[in-house]
Amino acid sequence: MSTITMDAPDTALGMVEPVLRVRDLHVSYGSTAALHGISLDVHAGETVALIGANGAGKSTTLRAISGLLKTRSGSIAWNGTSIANRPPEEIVAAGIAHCPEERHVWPGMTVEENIALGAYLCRSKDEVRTRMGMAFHRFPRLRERARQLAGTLSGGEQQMLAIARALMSEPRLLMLDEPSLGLSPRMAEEVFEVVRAINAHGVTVLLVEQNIHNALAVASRAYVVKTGRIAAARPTADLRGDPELLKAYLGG
Amino acid sequence: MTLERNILLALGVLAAMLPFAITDQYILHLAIMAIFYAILANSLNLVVGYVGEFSLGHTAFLGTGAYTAALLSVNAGWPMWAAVPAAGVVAALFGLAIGAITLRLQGPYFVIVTLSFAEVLRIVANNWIAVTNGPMGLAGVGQGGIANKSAFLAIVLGLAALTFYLSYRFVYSNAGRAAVAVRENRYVAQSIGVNPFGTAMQAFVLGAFMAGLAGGFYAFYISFVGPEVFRFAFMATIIIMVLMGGKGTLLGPVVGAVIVTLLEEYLRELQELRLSLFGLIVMAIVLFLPNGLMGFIARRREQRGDVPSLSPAIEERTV
Amino acid sequence: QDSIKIGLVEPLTGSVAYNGKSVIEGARLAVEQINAKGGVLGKPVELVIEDGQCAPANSVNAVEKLVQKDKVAVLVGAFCSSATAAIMPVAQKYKIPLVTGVSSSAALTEQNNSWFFRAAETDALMAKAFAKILANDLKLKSVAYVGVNDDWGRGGVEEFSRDLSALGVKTALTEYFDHGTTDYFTLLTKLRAAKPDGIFIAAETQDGSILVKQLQEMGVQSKVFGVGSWATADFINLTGDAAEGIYAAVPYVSSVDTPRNQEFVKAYEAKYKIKPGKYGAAGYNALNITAQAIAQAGSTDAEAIRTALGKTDYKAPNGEYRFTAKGQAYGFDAVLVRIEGGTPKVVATSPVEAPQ
Amino acid sequence: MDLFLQFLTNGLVVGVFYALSALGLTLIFGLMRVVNFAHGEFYMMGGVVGWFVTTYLGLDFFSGLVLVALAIGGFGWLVDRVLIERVRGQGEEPGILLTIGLSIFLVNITLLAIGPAPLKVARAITEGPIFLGPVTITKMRLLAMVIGIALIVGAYAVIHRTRLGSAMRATFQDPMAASLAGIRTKQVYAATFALGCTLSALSGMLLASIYSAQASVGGLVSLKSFVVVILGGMGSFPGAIAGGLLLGVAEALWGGYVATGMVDIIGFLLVILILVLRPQGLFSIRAERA
Amino acid sequence: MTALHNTEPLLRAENLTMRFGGITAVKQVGFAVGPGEIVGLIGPNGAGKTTCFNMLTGFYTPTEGRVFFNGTDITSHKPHAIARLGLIRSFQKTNVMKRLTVFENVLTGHYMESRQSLLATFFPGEKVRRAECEARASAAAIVETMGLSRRMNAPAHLLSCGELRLLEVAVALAAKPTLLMLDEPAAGLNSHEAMQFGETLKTLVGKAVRSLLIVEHNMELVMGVCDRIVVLNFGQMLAEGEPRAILDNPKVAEAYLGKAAA
Ligand SMILES: Nc1ncnc2c1ncn2[C@@H]1O[C@H](COP(=O)(O)OP(=O)(O)OP(=O)(O)O)[C@@H](O)[C@H]1O
Ligand SMILES: Nc1ncnc2c1ncn2[C@@H]1O[C@H](COP(=O)(O)OP(=O)(O)OP(=O)(O)O)[C@@H](O)[C@H]1O
Ligand SMILES: CC(C)C[C@H](N)C(=O)O
Ligand SMILES: [Mg+2]
Ligand SMILES: [Mg+2]
Repeated sequence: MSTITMDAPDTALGMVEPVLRVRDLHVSYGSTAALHGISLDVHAGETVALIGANGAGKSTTLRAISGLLKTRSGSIAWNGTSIANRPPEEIVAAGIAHCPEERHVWPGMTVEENIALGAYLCRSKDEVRTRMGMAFHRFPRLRERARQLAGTLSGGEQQMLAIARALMSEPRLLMLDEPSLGLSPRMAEEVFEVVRAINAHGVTVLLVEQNIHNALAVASRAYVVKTGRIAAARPTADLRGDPELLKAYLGG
Repeated sequence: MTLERNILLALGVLAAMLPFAITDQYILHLAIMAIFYAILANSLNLVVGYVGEFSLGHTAFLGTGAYTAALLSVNAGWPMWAAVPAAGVVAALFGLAIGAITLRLQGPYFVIVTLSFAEVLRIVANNWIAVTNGPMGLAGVGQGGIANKSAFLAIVLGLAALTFYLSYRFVYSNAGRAAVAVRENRYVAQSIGVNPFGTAMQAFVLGAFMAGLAGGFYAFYISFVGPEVFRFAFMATIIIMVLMGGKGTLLGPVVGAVIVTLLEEYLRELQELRLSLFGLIVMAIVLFLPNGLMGFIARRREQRGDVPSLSPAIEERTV
Repeated sequence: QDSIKIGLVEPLTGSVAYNGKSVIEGARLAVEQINAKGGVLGKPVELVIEDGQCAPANSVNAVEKLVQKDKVAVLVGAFCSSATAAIMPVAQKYKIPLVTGVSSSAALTEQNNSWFFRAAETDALMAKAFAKILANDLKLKSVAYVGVNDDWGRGGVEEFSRDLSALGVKTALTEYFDHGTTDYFTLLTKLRAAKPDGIFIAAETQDGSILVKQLQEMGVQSKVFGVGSWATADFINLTGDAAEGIYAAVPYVSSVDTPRNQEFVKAYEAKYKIKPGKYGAAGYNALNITAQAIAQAGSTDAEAIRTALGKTDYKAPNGEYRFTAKGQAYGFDAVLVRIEGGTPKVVATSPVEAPQ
Repeated sequence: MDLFLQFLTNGLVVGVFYALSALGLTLIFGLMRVVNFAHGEFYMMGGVVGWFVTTYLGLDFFSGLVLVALAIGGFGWLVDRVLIERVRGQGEEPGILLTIGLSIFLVNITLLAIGPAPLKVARAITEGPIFLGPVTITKMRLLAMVIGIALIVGAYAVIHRTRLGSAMRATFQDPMAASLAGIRTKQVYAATFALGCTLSALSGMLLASIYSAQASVGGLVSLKSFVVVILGGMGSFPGAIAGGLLLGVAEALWGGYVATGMVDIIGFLLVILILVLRPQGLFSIRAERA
Repeated sequence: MTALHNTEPLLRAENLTMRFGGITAVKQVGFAVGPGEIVGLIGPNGAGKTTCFNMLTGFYTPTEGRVFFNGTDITSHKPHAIARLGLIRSFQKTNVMKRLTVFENVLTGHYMESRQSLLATFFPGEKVRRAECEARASAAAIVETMGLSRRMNAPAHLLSCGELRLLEVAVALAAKPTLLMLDEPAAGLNSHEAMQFGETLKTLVGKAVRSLLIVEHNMELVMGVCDRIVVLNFGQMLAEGEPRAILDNPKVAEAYLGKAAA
């Protein structure tokens, strides 16, 4: 397990060493570059949003952090240790969970099995059982469908399952890629409630979200990604108050 | 599209000069076998490359074609020009019947059920002694007919021209696009009005017809047909040709057929080591040219045009 | 040209490769001995071996290459009758003599192919040679026939059952099995229920040894006799004590006690550390017959060799080989052996007569 | 009636053997979705290595079995890491071509090394028939059946009752999600492939001691194993057992009451018939929707 | 007859019910889409919207109920047969032909327009050639409309999630639908892009397509484009009406919208 480097007293954000520090990240798919030098910081206990147009590179950034993609250059540090190009298994073990775009549930396994496997690295059966109870408590719909094969769930149900599964590893950094995708407005709200609650328990959250209202409501700071670069970094309050600015960032 | 057509045309012209250029009977024989295999590989490619389902039972059509031609020749004295088209037609009918059952299945189930059909036919050919002469096979096909290698080369070239014309037209037609749509995504295909079953059937029957023609030719050229035309070993050779050359292109199977025919022949020098080495080469091709030779070339062209490809790590399985 | 090339097409891979290898061993030994004596026509003999896999197409490919590229004077092969049937027209087309030491389907010599010579027994000839001895000495009233489901197995079963029936032996059962079958219990259940006195089996080493072992496991007591490469060390080793007491009708067995055979066995054993079996002898004989014919012909002219082959008089370890007008060999001895104490004991010898 | 009982017994015994020889393929083809044409060759190597260690190293049958399991398991691990790994996620075809090449290579290199002769593997126990009423069976077959059933149950337990088993299924269904859950997918692939090879080799040695070992037995084993796996439904262990028993019994009855000459046709006819009626095999379920 | 034809809705579903084993996913749902209408189908997750789509387009056979399109009973027709009548849909889970380029994807979408006899396949004449040219021109135009021209020749697997959603709509449009059914087309588009997309949709109706049936959770979009909205809950009809009325419906707010509506 990684070491907890600091529990510094609440000072101004800029003063404290961030838990996640990304510097000048370059990533490409085959020979086309997708990220041209992304730099961002996430501090302990924060909720940070990545926003931007279609194809800007938000998902790619998350994939690079969680180890799904190899980086070309640049650094990713987690609590001061470099995690760039480590395999995803190790990064999960270090406390970073990534709930990927497009759900990716295991279609041939039941809802229950999917959730239980989210806590694959947790070896205590009792602990897994408590966490599962928690998951079912958060998403009662899933409890109803505990024995259904995940592949036959509705789109939104799969999305809930994917989120519930990511929470099962009890990460210290939770990365959510479009968590509200396919959720009804009410369900989306509930999910953001969950995010807030988790955040209140000290879990750091890095969020990619298309529903800007929700994103800005839950996050304290936002990075705007534009064609593989960070175009701006703002407290969300600024953006909330300036729709024109937002439009300029999101227009693509 | 036009590039592929032009290369094929050029190859055809080159091949058409072969009967005049080559006098060495051995090389002539190799050329005939290579072209025969090219027809066969092309016909399998229509199913594997364009319908996207992996048929392991293609020898069913090669075999029915060969047996049809052999029976017509031996029992009824049909000449080659009549027996070979008949072989194609009978094989196409078998294609229709087998396709009606197998094309309802997908993936591994399709793979094994097509294989099953070929095996059933093999076992029938091996045991229905009254008609097929069982394991003894049918000897003396086309006796008294053509015996000259140059003539056989001309005929096989004619067949190749016909079958490649048909495939070319099919592949670059609306029907061919529909087949690709089924291969790439069954759901999308259906939602734009493609009947997956009907489209697959077209390609399947066309492939069967062409394999039947090849089988008919084979019967006359080798002048012997036995149950082993249905065997998996034959199938494996054709698969290697298609995949080595690159499936889903018209040129790939031709390249594959020529390379494998020559490889098998020239590895003879190595005696016992021959097949071990052949196996190693097959593996090496998969490892170093995963999309076959044509895929490799296409990728090189792509890279120059800077169109990247999906990294396998996050490629999605189309469920 | 400084050597005389003989092309040999045999299965080196695939399910009968085991037997094909034996043919090649015999052939290699023959060539070695010939060359040690100065070769033929003053030149050494060179074997060009190709893998025909017992498949017609591959065998034809191999022959094309042997004829066109290597320019061999004579062809030997191609083991399985179906493969031989496929290469016969090729040999005829190129006017190259073709000698087989193995392929036993009667149909081959009925095709009016004057370039083809069979230096081997046919099932019919074996049956004729031994039917009477079997019926009388083993006192068989009824026999169950079991054969591998190919041309050779079917031929053996048909010929033996015809000749034995003519002698008044009842047919209790006829069954075939596919090459490579491993479990014979179902077949043997039927066989046991038919209660025959004797069981005739046409099978090669692998199938035959498993079948005989399972006969014992099923507790079947009937007398067993068969054709195939049974009287070999490998067969007996694989079969173990289940081989005890079974009979085999073979064109050759290493335990025949003639000086010529003992010499052959000694040479073979020295070279390969194993006693020759039926197929080893077949390869040895086919090569010697061929070489002798070339020497007789005085040249590598195909016509001359063919004529010389027709006049063959070759003294083999197992008797003398001559050919009929159709190219069928006769005059050599076939033997009936019984396996006792792990070695084949000769029970009867019978010269193979020319078919009428 | 007695005949029927004996046929049935024969069929059941052979059926367990079929299930056993298909077991490795259920893992590799059924679960991992590698259309493994070299399956029969791993089975064959089990027999051949078994012959080698019992004849030349003088081991007894059971120590030999353990050694064979380790050796072929290790070999399978290497094959996965060095070969299969490289074509993973590229669809069925590269795997098919790769394993066809591997199978050609393995058969022929074995032919080169030990020749084409059938080989005798030492038996675990002395042979002898047992008579159960009207039915005859042999001790060795009983033992093989017991070992076979134990292996099948064991494999089932590993897949459905252990953490490794869940990790396997997750990895094959969605490797990306699996690695995000902390599963070391490369290891899981290799372990599964190795386990499949081990099972193939174990059945190869076990059955070689009843029949015989030979370099060229692989093709038929592959073919029948594919039939068994498909009959039962991809990746289903109860399915593999049912498929094996079905095939064994059908062949025995057909051989018994019709003719033994073309029993091999039964398996293929069964595949065609069952897939026409149930396109996903006997025991498999679909988890796919539009 | 002609008069009736005008009042007859384009699509009519009656009493649709779908059961999977013990689960009743849809229960006795009936609604209609008239010519020229844009209808929204909304409801909580798992309410049965996608299942309805699947029944309407032949991917599922309803356990009970009937579907009429343009006056014909299409219940339990094959999907492709229904598509050929002009009822085209997209999927909730992204479905495109990944290895083909954007242009090829859309070109393939023109399948029905370019269908030809077997004879014409092997011996194409002038007519086939002209049809091919037209299809290509149309494909290029559609790519343009959906704002994907930048990606025209990129293989689909290179697209990001949001671009893929647009491509799906483009392929559906290429099939020249009479009634276009879209299942969450804007999922993955950001708020701004979604609104742009809504504008595009509105321009389509009456020109490229006759009517539109759309499932979507983005309320801004739904309220902005729909003429009428049908709400499902637990597989059953909960409400039906004008967007405003739906927004104000307390049952809908409770089941679906949550606090946002309050
Ligand atoms: N698997 C892939 N292979 C190749 N290129 C890709 C792949 N996935 C994404 N890209 C490319 O990388 C760039 C960034 O994509 P990414 O998925 O990170 O965008 P995004 O910001 O998440 O967009 P969206 O909001 O649409 O999900 C895009 O231009 C896209 O075309
Ligand atoms: N094949 C199936 N087997 C079992 N249950 C199924 C199957 N298909 C759908 N269901 C169930 O039916 C219900 C309706 O699913 P449907 O996909 O229609 O929902 P939806 O309204 O589209 O929801 P969402 O907004 O989340 O996409 C869900 O609860 C789902 O779990
Ligand atoms: C192995 C055997 C089947 C060969 C047989 N003697 C034949 O003529 O074909
Ligand atoms: Mg994204
Ligand atoms: Mg839905």
